[in-house]
Amino acid sequence: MDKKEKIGVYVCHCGTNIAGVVNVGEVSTWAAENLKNDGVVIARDYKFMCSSLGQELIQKDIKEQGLTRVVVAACSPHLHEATFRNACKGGGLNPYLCELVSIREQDSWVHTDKIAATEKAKAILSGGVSRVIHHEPLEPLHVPIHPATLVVGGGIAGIQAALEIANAGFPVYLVEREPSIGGHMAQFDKTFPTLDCSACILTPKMVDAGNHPNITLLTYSEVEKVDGYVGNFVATIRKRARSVNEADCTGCGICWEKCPKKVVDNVFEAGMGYRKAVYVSFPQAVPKYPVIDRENCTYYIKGTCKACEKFCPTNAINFAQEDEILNVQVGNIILATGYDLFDSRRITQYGYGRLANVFTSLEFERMSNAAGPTGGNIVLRDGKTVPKVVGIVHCVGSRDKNYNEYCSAICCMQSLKFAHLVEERTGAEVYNFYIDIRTPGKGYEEFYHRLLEEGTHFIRGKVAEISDAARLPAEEGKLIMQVEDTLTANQLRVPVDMVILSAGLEPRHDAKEVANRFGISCSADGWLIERHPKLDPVATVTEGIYIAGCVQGPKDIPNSVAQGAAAAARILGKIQQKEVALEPIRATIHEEQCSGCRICNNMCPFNAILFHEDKMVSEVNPALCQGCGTCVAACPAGAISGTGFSNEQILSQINGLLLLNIPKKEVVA
Amino acid sequence: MSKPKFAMYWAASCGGCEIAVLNIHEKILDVDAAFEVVFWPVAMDAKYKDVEAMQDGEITLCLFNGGMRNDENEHIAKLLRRKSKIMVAFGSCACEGCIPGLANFRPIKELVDTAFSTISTDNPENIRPQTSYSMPEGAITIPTLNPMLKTLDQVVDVDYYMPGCPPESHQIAAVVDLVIAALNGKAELPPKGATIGAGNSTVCDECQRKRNVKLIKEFGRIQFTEADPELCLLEQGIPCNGIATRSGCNARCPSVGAQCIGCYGPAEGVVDYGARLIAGFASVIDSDDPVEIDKILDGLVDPAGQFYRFNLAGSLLRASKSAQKG
Amino acid sequence: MTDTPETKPFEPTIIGFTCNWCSYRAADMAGTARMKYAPNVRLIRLMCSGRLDPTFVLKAFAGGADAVLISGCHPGDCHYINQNYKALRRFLLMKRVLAQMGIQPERLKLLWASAAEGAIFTREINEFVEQVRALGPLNWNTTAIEVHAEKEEVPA
Amino acid sequence: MKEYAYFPGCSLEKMASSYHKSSIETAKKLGIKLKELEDWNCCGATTYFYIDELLAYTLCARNLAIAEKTGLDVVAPCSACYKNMYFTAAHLKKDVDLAEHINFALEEDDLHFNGTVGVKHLIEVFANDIGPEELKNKVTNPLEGIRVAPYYGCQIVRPQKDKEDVEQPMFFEEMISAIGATPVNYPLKMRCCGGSLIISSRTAALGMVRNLLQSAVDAQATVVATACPMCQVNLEVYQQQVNQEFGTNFAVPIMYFTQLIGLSLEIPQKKLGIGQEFIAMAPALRQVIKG
Repeated sequence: MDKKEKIGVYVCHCGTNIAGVVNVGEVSTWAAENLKNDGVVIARDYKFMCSSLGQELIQKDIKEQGLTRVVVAACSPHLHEATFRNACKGGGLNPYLCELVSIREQDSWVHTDKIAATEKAKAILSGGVSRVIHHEPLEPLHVPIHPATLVVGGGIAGIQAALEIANAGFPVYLVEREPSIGGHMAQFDKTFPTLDCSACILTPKMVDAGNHPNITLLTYSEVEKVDGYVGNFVATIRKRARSVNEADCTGCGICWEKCPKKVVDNVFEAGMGYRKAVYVSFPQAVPKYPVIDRENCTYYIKGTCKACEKFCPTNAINFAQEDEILNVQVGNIILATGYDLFDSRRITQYGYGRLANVFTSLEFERMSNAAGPTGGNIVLRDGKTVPKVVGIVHCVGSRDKNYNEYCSAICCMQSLKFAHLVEERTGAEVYNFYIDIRTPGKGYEEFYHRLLEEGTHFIRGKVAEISDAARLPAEEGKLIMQVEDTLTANQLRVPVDMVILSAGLEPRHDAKEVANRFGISCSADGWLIERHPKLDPVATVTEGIYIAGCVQGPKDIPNSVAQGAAAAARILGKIQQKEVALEPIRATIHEEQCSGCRICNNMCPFNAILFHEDKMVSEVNPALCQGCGTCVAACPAGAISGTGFSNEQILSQINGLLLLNIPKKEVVA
Repeated sequence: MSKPKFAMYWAASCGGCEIAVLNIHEKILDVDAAFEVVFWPVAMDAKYKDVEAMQDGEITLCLFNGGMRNDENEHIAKLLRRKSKIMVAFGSCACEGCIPGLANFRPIKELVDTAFSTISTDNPENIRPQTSYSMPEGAITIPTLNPMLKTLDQVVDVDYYMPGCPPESHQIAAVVDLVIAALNGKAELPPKGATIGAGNSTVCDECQRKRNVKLIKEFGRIQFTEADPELCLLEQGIPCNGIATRSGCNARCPSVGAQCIGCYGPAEGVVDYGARLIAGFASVIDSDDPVEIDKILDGLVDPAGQFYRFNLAGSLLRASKSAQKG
Repeated sequence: MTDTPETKPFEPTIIGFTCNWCSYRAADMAGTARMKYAPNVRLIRLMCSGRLDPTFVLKAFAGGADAVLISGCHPGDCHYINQNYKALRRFLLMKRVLAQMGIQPERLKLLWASAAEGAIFTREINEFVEQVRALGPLNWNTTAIEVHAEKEEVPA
Repeated sequence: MKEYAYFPGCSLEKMASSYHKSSIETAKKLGIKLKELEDWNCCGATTYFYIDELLAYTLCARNLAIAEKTGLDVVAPCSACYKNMYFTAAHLKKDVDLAEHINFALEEDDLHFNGTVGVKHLIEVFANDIGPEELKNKVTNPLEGIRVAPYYGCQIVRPQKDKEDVEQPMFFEEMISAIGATPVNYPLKMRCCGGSLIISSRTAALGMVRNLLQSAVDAQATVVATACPMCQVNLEVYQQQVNQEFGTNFAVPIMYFTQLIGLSLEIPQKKLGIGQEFIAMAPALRQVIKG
């Protein structure tokens, strides 16, 4: 230190919250006497420091005593750090020269021994004083916000978000991996609990998104890279070659009519039906242009065919088309990449893939859809036999420590919907095997009651096994579901014709890579993490990146739509502000001390550290840096410093906490 | 006007520092031309009483090498401090303890036992040196060992630090030139407390090996590793201390295929050298699984020795718990 | 601090490092819920456990702390994606070095606590304090640290 | 050459001597050395754990301690021996108090259980250490056209060791494919053979055997392959009684998996203990084997 700082210390009573346990008067007197060497010129205690009178006290002292640093011993910085920083700012002191130490949450509220608590308060205060000496005046960083938004994922959540922003008059890039937007919702037949047709409510929104002048639709495309930071991201998007010139194509459908190659459709039809090598995902696809699946197209395999080209009335087929790489500049990003269905093959005892008449929920959705592979007829795998008894297993892959511990939220309602559809269309007897019935939603419980009245059987028990090993004549040719009815404590063997596995939802197989690409994180079970689980469910820890829909966790359609809209509203707010202020807690690499050893290069998950090959030094991009300080701690040369949490600050705080800053004689045992 | 006076002393050290001084070749003549050498036990005959008789501050430049192993070392350190204008902690021993400082890992008793009672010592009566012995002519004494080796600046105030085991001759020559120039008013000395004769960055700064983002699954020992001659050693799992060691030696060891062992000590502003290496080495481990991390760490056979080979006495902890007990 | 009269039970001094997002909030949570724990731990807030420089730990021990607590978000829950794993690697290496220096590795503890886990934070601190109490005072030779103050002054 | 401490267990001494012979011979041919434990004792079998848990654990711990002395992992061909030893090792590693208690007793014998020994079933060694690929390369007489029902029984995969599939494992099938035979898929491959119930509740046990045999016959199996002497006895020796009890006429040959592998490696039948069966080897199998 070149000049001696003048530090003001303020100890808060917080009514009796602190003063009831900690002798605050003793603490402030002690500080005035013992922390003189550190520059404490004034130490006061006051009833409520956060009150306007308390704040004025600080401001008055800054002006009259010429304080250069302020330490407040009160509650947690998470509660009032901003309050006291603003008070200092009001008094003409840089807000970052103020330190708030917690003697409430960390002391008076958690201890009962008054003497020990008072001593601890002294140590905590001493730590704060030692630390504040090394504080530096800081200014927040301001960055402008680009008005365009990137929405990744064209399911219902992404569509909703894109429409909200576009309707407000700002440009949106909507990127979808599949050839058409629509997502899982487009595959469903009916939506619970109202049983309205999924396509009927989704299609208008898809068309709106496709036609909106503010929305640039990029389907059959993926975001490969994201550079930049809030307000100023640059996304690199690969637009895969459709082999069809969009400008010429009218979507007439002649090409897929004429295409001789039939391919099992594992995506939209869940393996239950076929498409052609040139195809649109489904009749209502948006955009309406087909794609040629080059892996299966005869021309790409053998070099001949070109039936589509021959018959195309507008010469739109373009076999030589190449992938296009687009760079778009956006201010904010919404990730709405959705979920994968749990792979029921993993639960081998349920026999999916081994026993023909075990179906997954998505297969059933396609089967019950009038536009689906069976024309809406619910039949066994042979394509004709109508089942007489159907078993529906809930919680497949969910609420199970062997697979996923969480509840997938939608399976109960989905299973009830299936039960209703089976009964309605086939008159079959339906057994629901459940752990608990969870129907938290508007009209959901009523739907459950409706099912109970319709005569669906509900057996509370987790199915142990589904097998085709008959023991009794009545079991011959059936699937036997072995289960304990936990309400009657009876082991049951229920012979059925068809089993529907109500598979849970899982994070996308590449969720982790996607999270890394966008600089955000996944929870242990793989869903992307929101900034706050209750109060900030659509923002993430990375400024400018928002999440909506099932990418954040399992949820039903209404909740996905709500999140899409919420994320859009958050972004619209940011766009209106035109710029954003960032906390100035950042790492800096001192070039002359950096040896270019590259130890720090893999420390930053936000890709904020760049290595300059020419100068052989690394550099931190302050707009990308989130201020965690990991690189500061990692640098073997000590060449990186972190504002707000510098080595000097922390080492001094340790000194202070251990009372090493106090001349030895004065330490009272 | 008489020439400025020069002194050099060795406390607990090996003597390599004086050889390094002589290794500046004909430049030594400049030293002789510029200075009057008044005290340099390894090179000339001189008595402590001659120094004691000098005025305070009479010696212009004192290069002090060696750590504070016994009370004689401390006594001379204090004496030379009083008599010298510029006190330079010269070489790793004086700066940070160096190899003699490794004794701070074990209690002093073990040190003496090792010297006087191991199998290679012919000492059937298990005789130990006594610090004081009565002779007819009177009591004779030898110095008393300190329980822990200290660095020079833990005993006296030091003006400049010159690291290295030993300091590189080209750096010594440069420092000699600087001091002579300063005495002639042609240059300015750096601020007090500065490290001289070395760079501010680390060995990697001068190392010519190629480097990438480092992620390793295994630490190996150099004698069992066939190392790529072009590539960063640490990247190949060889525990090279260059990442944390002060630059100035032109990356001598890594450039000939040996790992840096850290003799130039910590880089500018670093509080604890070993801590930098703990952080640095931990950063290159490519695993998030505690079991696997531990397995990778097993490859570092003696981490404290690796990190504090030269720096133990100068580190935050200074000595192991058992050494503190004496 | 270290020369407590023998009549009193030994009260360890522990320096605890918390991350801003999880473990510091766990401590706040413990406070808000008025849970009680031993008053031996003095906390330092870092933005992330990844900020934990081994120097801090060595400094705390050298400065007279009997034990050091490092805490952060649970693996996979790090606010900064995965920086707590970097703290984990340092922690595992630091334990080895401390053991060689004669500091029992049990004096360095790593605790994962989420913002909601005030109860776990409380319980773990109490257990840790008891564990360190059983180990006894570390009594690091602090006089060695203060040599600077005692050494001879340079002639003016 | 991989080496294991071999724990034959009492069944293999007498009743299942053909399993013993075929295990040693096939393992040797496949490059695995089985070194019999010195002075081993009973594993406690299926019942002892329900009678005196402490003594049962001690019995197994003694065998494990002997194995530990050799520095080798221990392998057992009998599923019950395997399960008891594996279970004991896992349990004692968790319950250190019990381990200390037991070690106190083992001290009498100059033994100590440290928990370092690994426990494997013989079929695990064949499936993992050798693996289907290597096995396939070593087969000189592929058992083509032979339909084999792999009978896992209830103990091999329990308790779950790692992440392996305990509900529908496939390693037995892969091994059968590797020796050129065709594994059949039948739903009861993991079901209990009746075990020691055959003594206490004969009818129930015979019913279980009947179901198993029926399931294998429905799947058109030529032979059922077993990996446990208890399974072998129940399926083979009691087949006649099943026929009497239920009026069936099963004549399903039951063989140890080691015997089938041995045949595919052209080990002489005598060395594999073939010729002592209650139910004669299937003619189809007799046709494809040489030697």
